[in-house]
Amino acid sequence: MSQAADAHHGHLNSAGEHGPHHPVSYYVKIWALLLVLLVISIAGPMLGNKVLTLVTAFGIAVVKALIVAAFFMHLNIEKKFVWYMLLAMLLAVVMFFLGTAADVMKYDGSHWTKPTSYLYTEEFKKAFSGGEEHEGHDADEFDSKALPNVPYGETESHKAQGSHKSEGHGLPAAEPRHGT
Amino acid sequence: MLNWIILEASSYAAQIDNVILIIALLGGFWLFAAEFVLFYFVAKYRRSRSPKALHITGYDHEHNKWIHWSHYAVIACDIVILVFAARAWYHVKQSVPEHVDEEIRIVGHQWAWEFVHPGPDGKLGTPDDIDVVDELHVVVNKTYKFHLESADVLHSFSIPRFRLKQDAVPGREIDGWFTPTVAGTFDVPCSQMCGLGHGIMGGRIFVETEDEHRKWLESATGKTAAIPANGTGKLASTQGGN
Amino acid sequence: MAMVQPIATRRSATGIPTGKLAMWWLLGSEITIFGGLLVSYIMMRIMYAPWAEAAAHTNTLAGSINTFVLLTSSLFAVLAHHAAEQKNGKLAAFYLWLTIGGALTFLVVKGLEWTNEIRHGFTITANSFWSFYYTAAGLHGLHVIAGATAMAIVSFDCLRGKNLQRVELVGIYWHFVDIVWIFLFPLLYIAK
Amino acid sequence: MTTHASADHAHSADDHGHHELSFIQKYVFSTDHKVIGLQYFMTGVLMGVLGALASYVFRMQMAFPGHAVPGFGLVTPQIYNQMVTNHGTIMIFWFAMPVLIAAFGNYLIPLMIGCDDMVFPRLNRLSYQIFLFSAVLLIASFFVPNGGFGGAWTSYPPLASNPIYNQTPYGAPMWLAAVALEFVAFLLGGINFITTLMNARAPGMKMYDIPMVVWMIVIASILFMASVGPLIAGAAMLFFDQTLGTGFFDPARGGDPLLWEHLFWFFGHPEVYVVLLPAMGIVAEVLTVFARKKLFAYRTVLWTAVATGVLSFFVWAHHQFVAGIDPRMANIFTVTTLLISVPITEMSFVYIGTLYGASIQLSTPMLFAIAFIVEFLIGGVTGIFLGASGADIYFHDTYFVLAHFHYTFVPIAVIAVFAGVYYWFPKMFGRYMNDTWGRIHFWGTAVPFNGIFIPLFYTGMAGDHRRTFNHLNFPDLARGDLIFWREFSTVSLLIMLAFQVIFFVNFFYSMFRGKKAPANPWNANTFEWVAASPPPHGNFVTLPHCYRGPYEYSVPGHSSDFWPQNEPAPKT
Repeated sequence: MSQAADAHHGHLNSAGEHGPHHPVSYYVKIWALLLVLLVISIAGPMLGNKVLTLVTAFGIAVVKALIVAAFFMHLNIEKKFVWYMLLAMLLAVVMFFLGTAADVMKYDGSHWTKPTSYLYTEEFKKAFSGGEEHEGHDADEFDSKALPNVPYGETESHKAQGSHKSEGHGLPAAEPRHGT
Repeated sequence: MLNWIILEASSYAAQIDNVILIIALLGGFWLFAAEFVLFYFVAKYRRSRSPKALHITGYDHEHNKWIHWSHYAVIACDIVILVFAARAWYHVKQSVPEHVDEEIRIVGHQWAWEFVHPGPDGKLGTPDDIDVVDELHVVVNKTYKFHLESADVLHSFSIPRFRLKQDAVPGREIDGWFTPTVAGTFDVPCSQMCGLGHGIMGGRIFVETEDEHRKWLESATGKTAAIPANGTGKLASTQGGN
Repeated sequence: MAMVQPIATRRSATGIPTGKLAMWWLLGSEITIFGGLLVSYIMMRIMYAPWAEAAAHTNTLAGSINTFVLLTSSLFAVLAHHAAEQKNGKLAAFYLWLTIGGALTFLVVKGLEWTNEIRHGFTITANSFWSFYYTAAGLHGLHVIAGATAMAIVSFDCLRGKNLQRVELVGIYWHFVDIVWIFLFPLLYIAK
Repeated sequence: MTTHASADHAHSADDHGHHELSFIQKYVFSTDHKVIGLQYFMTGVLMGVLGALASYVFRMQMAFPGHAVPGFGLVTPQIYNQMVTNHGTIMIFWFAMPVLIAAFGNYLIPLMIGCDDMVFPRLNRLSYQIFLFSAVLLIASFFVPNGGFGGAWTSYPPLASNPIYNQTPYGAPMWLAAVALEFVAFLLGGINFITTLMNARAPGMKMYDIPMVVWMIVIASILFMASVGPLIAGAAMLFFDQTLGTGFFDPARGGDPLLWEHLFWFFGHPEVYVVLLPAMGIVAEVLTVFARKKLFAYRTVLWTAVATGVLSFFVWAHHQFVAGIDPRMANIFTVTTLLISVPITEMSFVYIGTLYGASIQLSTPMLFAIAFIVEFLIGGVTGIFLGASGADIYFHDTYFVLAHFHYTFVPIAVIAVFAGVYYWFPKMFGRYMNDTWGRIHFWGTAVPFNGIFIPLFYTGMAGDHRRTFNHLNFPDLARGDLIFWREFSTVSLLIMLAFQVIFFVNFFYSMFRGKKAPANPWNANTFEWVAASPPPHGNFVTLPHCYRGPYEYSVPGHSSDFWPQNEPAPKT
C-alpha cells in the first residue's frame, strides 16, 4: 500500500484520484447555509429563553463547525485516520474538563469550600449591579477601580449560609495583589 | 511499617503505615522476583555459556503464558492495594468522626503557621480565641477538626508524626481532622514550595496532657481556664461543616 | 542556497500527501491549545453566573460581523483551493488575496471593538471575564495574522504556478481558524 | 524548482548535486537530520552538565548546611530555590527531552526507516533554533535582577504569578517564556517526526517492521502534542498574570490556583511517559542486538506502549492527592494510576523475557541497557506507594517522592542515553568508543547512583520533605542517622559526577582517535547499519527496501545469526 503518490503531480487527494470537481456554486450554497445558521444563532438568544439560547448558540456552533470541517476542509473525502486523530485530540481536552471540573467549577465539595469565591461573586454582583445604575446617566461607564478584589486568607471564613467572625490575627496579612 | 523510622503519633497513622506495609510487601515481592529472573537470565545466557540464541516470536502461548500469568497476578495485587489505600483515604480525608472535641483554624502565611485555638470556652469564633504563631497546643487523645486556609501562596500543613498532610490553598477552606495519641512536641513543616522562607517555615505541635493544656490556657489567656472536668465540653458549634 | 528536496518529501506511504498530513497534526495540537483555554473559560463562566453582566458589555454586533467576515473568507479560501485544483494559479492567488482581505477586515473590526471596550474601562485586568476575553480573542487574533501572512507567501508562489498544493494546506489552516471563532463567538458574545 | 518525479529505487545520493557547502552552511545552518540531531545532542548534554552542577551545589548544601560550597560559595535560600527549580526544569526540558527525543529521533528516524532526511528539513532546523533560543533565554534568566525563578519547576501560582510572593519579577516570566518556547520547538519537531514515520517509510516497511525506538519516539511525540496544549494555554494565562496582573489564578479575583495545577499535571504525567518511551525504545534496540535474540512479543511491546500513552491522560491528579482537589476525585485517580502500572509492568516483563534463551554479550551498551531495566523496576515499584492515595498522604512532597522519580528519570535520561551513545557512536563518528573505559564509566555511574537515592528513600520515609533549604531548622529531622545518610548521598553524587569525566574524555577522544568502525560493527539488522558510518549527506547509496522485521536474530536455518532488513529473502 506504499505507492509513491507524488504530491507534485497535480493535486491527488487522499482518495487517490483527482478530487471530485464541485462547481463553484456548490461551495456558495454551503456558504449560504452557514450564513442562515449564523443568523439563527444570533436571533435565538434574543428570545431570552435560556434553553433556546443554549440550543441555538452552541448547538448551531457545533453544526457550523462540522459543516466547515466536512465540506470546506474536504474531510468528508479524507481518510478516516484524520477524523479519528482530531477526535482523539478533542477527547483529550474533554478528559481534562472531566478531571478538573470537580475542583475549579464548584464553590464547595467534600470537606472543602471556597469562601473567597462566594465573596467574589457577591462583590462582582455589587460592582456590576452598581454598573447598571450607572447605565442611567452615562453609556455604561464602568469604574474599573470598583473591580471585585476580595483579599483572601484573613477574611472571615464564612460561607454564604452563615458565618462566624474570628478576630485577633497575630499576623498582618500580606498585601495579596500588586498593591491595588 | 514506618514505626521504626518515624514513630506513629495519631489515630490513623497505623492505618496509613499498614497501607505502606502492604504495598511494600506486594511490590517488594514483584520487584525481587523480576530482578532475580533478570539476573538469572543474564548469568545463565551469557555468550560463553550459550553461544546460540533461540528464535522466539513471543506470540506462542508456550512462552507468553509466563507473561500473562504474572500479569494477572500483578493486577490482583493492584486490586488489593487499591482496597486498602481507598479505605485509608476515606477514613482520613473523606470522613470526620462524629465526636469532635475541638475545632481549630490554621492559616498559612508566607513563612509561618497561624493557629487559632478555640480558647477556654472550647468554641471557635468566640472573643476568647487564642491566636498563636507556629505553636499548636492540643490535648492527647482528643479529636480535633481543623479548617485550613492560606493567606498568600500555597502551603502544605504537614505533621509527619501524624502521617498528616494537606495543602493550604489560597481562596479555599479545607477541613480535616486528627487525634493525637502520643504526648510530646512534633514538627509541623510546610511541605509545599512557598518562596524564600519555605525552608524555615516550621511550626511545632505540643500534644499535652489535660493539666499541661490547662496551664498553657491560663498562661495564654491570663484567666483560670474554666475547662469542664472531663474535657468533653459541649460540642463546638461547627459552622455548617458538611 | 537552492534547497534540494530530499526524497523523503515525495514519499507518501499513507496515501495522504505529507504536507496535508503535517497540517492535520498541527491542527490536532492547536485543538488542544484552544481546547485548554476555552475549557478553562467555560468552567469559570459556568461557575461565576454574575459574569453574565460583564459579558453584557461585549458588542454582539461586532462579533456577528466578524463571524460573517470569517465565514466569507472561508468561502474564498475554499474557492482558492478549487482554483488551485484546476491548476489556475492566478485565480487561486486572487481568491487568496480576497481571503486575506477578509482577515484584515476581521482584524479592523476587532481593533475597533477592543478600543471601544478598553475606553470604557473593560481592560484585560478589569476582571477575570475580561482577562479570558482578551486572552482567547487575542490568541485567536494572532492565529488570524499568522494565517494571513502564510496565505500572502503562498499566493506569490501561486502566481508563478508553483507549489499549488500549498493553497489547500493554508486553506485547511484558515478553516480551522474559522472553526475556532465559530466556537468563540457564542462563548464570548452570546452567553449573556 | 519543480523537481521531476522519479521512482525511489533508482534515486541515489549523488543525485543531490553535491556542491561543497561552507562550514556555516554545513554545520550551523544545516538541514541534514544528522547534523541537527548532533546539535540537539550537544546542546542537551551541555544543559545536562549545567543541571548536574546545580545538583552538586544544592546537594552540598543539604549535606553540609550553612557551609560555603567549594567552587560556588555560600548557598542562600534564594540561590537554593533557584538551583532546585532550574535543576528540575533543565534536566527534564533541556536535557532529557532534547537528547532522548530530538537528538536520537532526528539522527535515527530517517536512517532507520530507510530515508535520506526528514520530510521537512527546514522546519527541523527551525525547531532546533527555537530550542537553542529557549535554552539561552533560560540561562539569561539567571542573570537578571533578583535572579532566576525559584518557585519549583511546577511553578504553582500564586507564588509563580505574583512578584510580591516570589521576589523574582523578571526571572519568573523569563523562565515561563523559555519553557513555552521549548514547547513550541518540540511541537514543530514532533510534527516532523510523526509525518516522517507515517509517510517516508522505505517501501515494503509495514507497521510491524518499524524498529521499536522509532515507534517509541513517534508515540512520545504524539503524547507530547496531545498533552501540551492546555499547558501552553496555561502558560499564556500565567504569563499575563505575572506581567499584566490579570487574575486567572488569583483567588481574590475569581481565579483558582488548582486550575493551574490541573493544567500543569494534565501535561506533566504524559510528559514523563514522553520521556520514558524513547528510553524503552533505545533499550529494546540494544538488548536485541547484544542478546542476538528477537524482541519478545514485538506487538505486545508496541501495544502496551500505546496503552500506556492513552492511559497517561487519565492519571494526572495523583500528583495532587493532597493538593486540595476533591477527595472523591482521588479515588478515581488512584484506580487509573494503579491501572497504568499494568502495561508498564507487562513491558518490563517482556524485556526480561527477551533475555530468555539469549546469547548475551556484556559489552558497554548492553551493561547500560540491563542496568536500565534493573533500576527502572525499582523506580516503577516505588511509584505504587505514591499512586495509592492512602500512602501518598504521608509520602507526598517528601524525599521518598524525589527518590522515586529519580529512579525513573535517571535510568531514562542518563543510563538509557549512555546505552544509546555507546551503541550508536560507531555509526555517528565511524569510530568505536573505548570499551574498557566504557565499563569503568558504567560501574562508576550505576553503583553510586544507587548510593545517592537509596538513602533518600530512607530520609524521605523519616519525614524529610522536599525543597527545604536547611533540614536542621526542623528538630525532628536533625537526627544523627538522617544527617549521616544525607552526607552519604552527597558523597555518592560526587563520586558519580567524577566518573562522568571519564565518559566525556572517552567521547571526545574516540571521536577523532578511536578504533575505526565498519558500517555494521555490532552485526545488527536495522537500516542505519546499511549506510556507511558516518553516513554521508544522503544517507544511503541506494535507498533500502524492507523485507522483514527488525529483530530477526538467530533465525534457525539462516546462514548467520542476524538477517538485515534490507536483504531480500533467498530464492528457495
